[in-house]
Amino acid sequence: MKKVYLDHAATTPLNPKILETMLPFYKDLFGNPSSVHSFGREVKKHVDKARNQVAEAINADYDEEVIFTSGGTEADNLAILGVAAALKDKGKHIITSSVEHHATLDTCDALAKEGYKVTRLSVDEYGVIDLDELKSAISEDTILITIMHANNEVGTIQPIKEVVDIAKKHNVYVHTDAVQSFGQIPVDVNQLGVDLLTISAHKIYGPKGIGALYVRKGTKLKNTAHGGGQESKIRPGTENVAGIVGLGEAARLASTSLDEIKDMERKRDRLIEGLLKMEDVKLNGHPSKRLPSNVNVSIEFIEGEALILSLDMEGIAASSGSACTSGSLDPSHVLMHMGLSHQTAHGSLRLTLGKGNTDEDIDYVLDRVPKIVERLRSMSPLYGN
Amino acid sequence: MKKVYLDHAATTPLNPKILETMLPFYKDLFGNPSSVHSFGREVKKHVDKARNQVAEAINADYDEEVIFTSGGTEADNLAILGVAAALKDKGKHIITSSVEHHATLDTCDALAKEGYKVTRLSVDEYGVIDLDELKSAISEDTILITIMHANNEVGTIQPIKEVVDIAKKHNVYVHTDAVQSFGQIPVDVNQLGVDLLTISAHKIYGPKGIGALYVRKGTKLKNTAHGGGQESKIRPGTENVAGIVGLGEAARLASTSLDEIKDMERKRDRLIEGLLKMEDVKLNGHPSKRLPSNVNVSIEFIEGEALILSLDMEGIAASSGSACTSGSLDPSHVLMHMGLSHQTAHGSLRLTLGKGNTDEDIDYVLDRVPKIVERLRSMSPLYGN
Amino acid sequence: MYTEKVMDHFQNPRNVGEIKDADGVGEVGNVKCGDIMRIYLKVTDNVIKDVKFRTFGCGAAIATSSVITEMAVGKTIEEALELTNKQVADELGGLPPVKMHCSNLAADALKTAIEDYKENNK
Ligand SMILES: Cc1ncc(COP(=O)(O)O)c(C=O)c1O
Ligand SMILES: Cc1ncc(COP(=O)(O)O)c(C=O)c1O
Ligand code: FES
Ligand code: FES
Repeated sequence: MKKVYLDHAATTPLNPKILETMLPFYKDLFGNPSSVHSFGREVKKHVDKARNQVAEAINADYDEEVIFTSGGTEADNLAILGVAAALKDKGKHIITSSVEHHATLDTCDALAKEGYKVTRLSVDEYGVIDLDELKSAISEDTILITIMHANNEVGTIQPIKEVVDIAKKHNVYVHTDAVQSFGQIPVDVNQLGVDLLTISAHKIYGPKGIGALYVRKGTKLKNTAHGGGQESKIRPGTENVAGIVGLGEAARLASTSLDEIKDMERKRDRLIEGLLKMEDVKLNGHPSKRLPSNVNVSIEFIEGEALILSLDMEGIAASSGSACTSGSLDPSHVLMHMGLSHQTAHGSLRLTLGKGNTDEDIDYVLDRVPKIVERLRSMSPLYGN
Repeated sequence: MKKVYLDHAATTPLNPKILETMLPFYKDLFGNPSSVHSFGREVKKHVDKARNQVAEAINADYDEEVIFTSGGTEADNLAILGVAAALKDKGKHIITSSVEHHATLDTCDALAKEGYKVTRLSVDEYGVIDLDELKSAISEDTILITIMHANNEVGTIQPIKEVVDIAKKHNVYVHTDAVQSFGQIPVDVNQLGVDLLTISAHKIYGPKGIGALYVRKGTKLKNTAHGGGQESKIRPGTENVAGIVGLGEAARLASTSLDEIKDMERKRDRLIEGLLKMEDVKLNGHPSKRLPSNVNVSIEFIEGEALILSLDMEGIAASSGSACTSGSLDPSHVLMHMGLSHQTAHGSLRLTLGKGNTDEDIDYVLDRVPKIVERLRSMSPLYGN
Repeated sequence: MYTEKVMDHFQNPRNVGEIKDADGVGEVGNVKCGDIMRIYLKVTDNVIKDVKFRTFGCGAAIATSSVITEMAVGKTIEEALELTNKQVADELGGLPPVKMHCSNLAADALKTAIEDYKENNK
């Protein structure tokens, strides 16, 4: 059966070139980078090199501003909990948005339970935050603003530079989750001006279970885990060396291949156009301030999981805003906050393109989706007559 | 040059058979285990299988009692911080020992700063805790006892079963860090009776950056990170799938190869005997309650790092209790708590055997160490005349 | 971790040993990591003619001891007293940050030996 993977926002295949750079660390170069002897020192060099690769890819001034973590989730946790702990005597107010990834939202919720005040900025129908709302939310007590660079469900790009401009006037740190944007749109910590920034390897054709937090020099951040002296004592534990090397290479490749993105945008627009030809289908997210990989549509009268399973039977890997499957039965908080009805939010389809997708893939999807939708609608009590 | 790796307590080489099981997850099986589609479902099966392999290896009753983490450090942190947070209304007293790994010690210290009371049990000259001291330390307020199964520096094995017997009478949880013992001596959660237990893959010929915390069913444990629903919501973040599969296989192999251990013990004893032939050399740790891999001696009048570097130039990878190199300049807290003088603690040499070490390796080491020791002693102002 | 020059001085330390009829001997110890460094001087016409050392310490401690003996030989007492810790570290191409205090030891040991020489020749 034809297989078309269109769920790159969930995870990307590992680039074989990246695997190649990792393999030596599963073979001869197995030393512990903290060891004094040559087995360790040799490996340490490669960890340092990977740190440099990541630093260069995001245009950080110092390699040491890059702290490796076990992924985007841990990096988000570290940024938020670490700043909250470091600045708890300065203030206890954190500003975030209502459409963040759960790694951010749930971490903020946890702080709220501990007595922090959390403001969740609302978004407009396209999923964009309101800068005026941000301005009036900032108070003396605000210590951190954490707003994602681009949304994982609808691909909407937030005005982070403008957020930073506002924050700077009040001396408030800004963290951005760039897990989805990195490798697709320019991610430059100095251009954006952020103090902390999260990336994750497995969204940029690197391995799973490794990510990094950029921490601008001088930023006050308390470690959230305790132990050895690794990662400037901010993130102890024996390093996932192969993963780190893979992230380094992935970051290097991500930052130098923004060209391919144009072609991805063209394919994305073909997909959107094709899907919108169906009746009662609406694009979710911003028409232009949007990740080149992201397609998200609401298809009325059907439910997301049923659609995903049907597509899967045709070899098409997609996902849905519907969180039916991930433990919670609530529809996507992102779509709901963008003003969609409960029912419409339930019927969303997210297709996220990757470097490997061809025009034939698009043709195939545009052939199958309408048939499946028709079949599901014909079963739906909400549809027709 | 001949290379003899004798630092297996720092990290082990990856078993090529284990790498073999990991590779598919860096190739075709790249899906996100949380995804609904077949790319994800297929991978999920292997994560479940690995969980089962680990559960069986430590004789856990339920697969779900195994929570994957990014390593031993994170598992120790999760156990201690997670129980502390879950039981903070019950009590705020934690008992540990003075010779724990920094992942445990520093986590307890962090809790102490937050108002928890921490008792650090002393150890005798062999590094063994005193059960009577434990008994009198337990109070109404005690919520957790965390004592390592075997020590990473001197290899001393603690009486965990007896600790559990005492703890049970007071309804107190017991966590043990089995990072060093697993794969060398039997680690059976039911025989030991512990509620929580830490393992790490890279000490048992698996990959770096992956570990697990065993959490007995019903044990109250709060998540310390926040985000997606992975790992029963205790440990969110996209899974390090290849790492998890590698840990599963490593655990399976570790638990079925306790036979080779006898031969390792023989080589260990050859090493110890040979080293003790030098003047002013003393064995650290317990003579019999000792890991089969561990040799730790104090060599008077010389300093550990100088010895390690000199051995390295002969191709021998070893380590020292001296922490000169790892950011702190204090001598090993383990050796100091065992009653060694500052100076003697500084001159310790740890050699830890692995499955690949041969009798020729032992011969080589026993030939080189005395020569190097003689050279360094001849430079030492403490030696001779 | 260590520069090539540090490793060279560690592996082939210059001027190890004692001077039996030394004109000055200085010993310093670092409480923190427990190293001990002893320096012996031979001085003729106010110029350091020979220096020897013995050190209990890590790679950096041995390398700094070794290099300072090279730096001191041929210098007048006054010149030698001006040797700084930073110069010692620079001479070795730098030291890891946590090891910087080891270079303090070498300059201190030399100074103590010179003080001893001055005391003996009052
Ligand atoms: C925006 C965003 N943040 C954070 C994460 C979490 O990253 P990781 O999967 O590496 O834990 C993801 C991906 O799941 C994401 O899309
Ligand atoms: C006893 C002990 N506990 C915990 C750890 C930490 O495990 P990891 O290196 O996987 O973070 C180690 C190894 O460094 C160890 O020896
Ligand atoms: S429709 Fe079944 S769980 Fe949502
Ligand atoms: S001897 Fe300990 S740091 Fe140099």
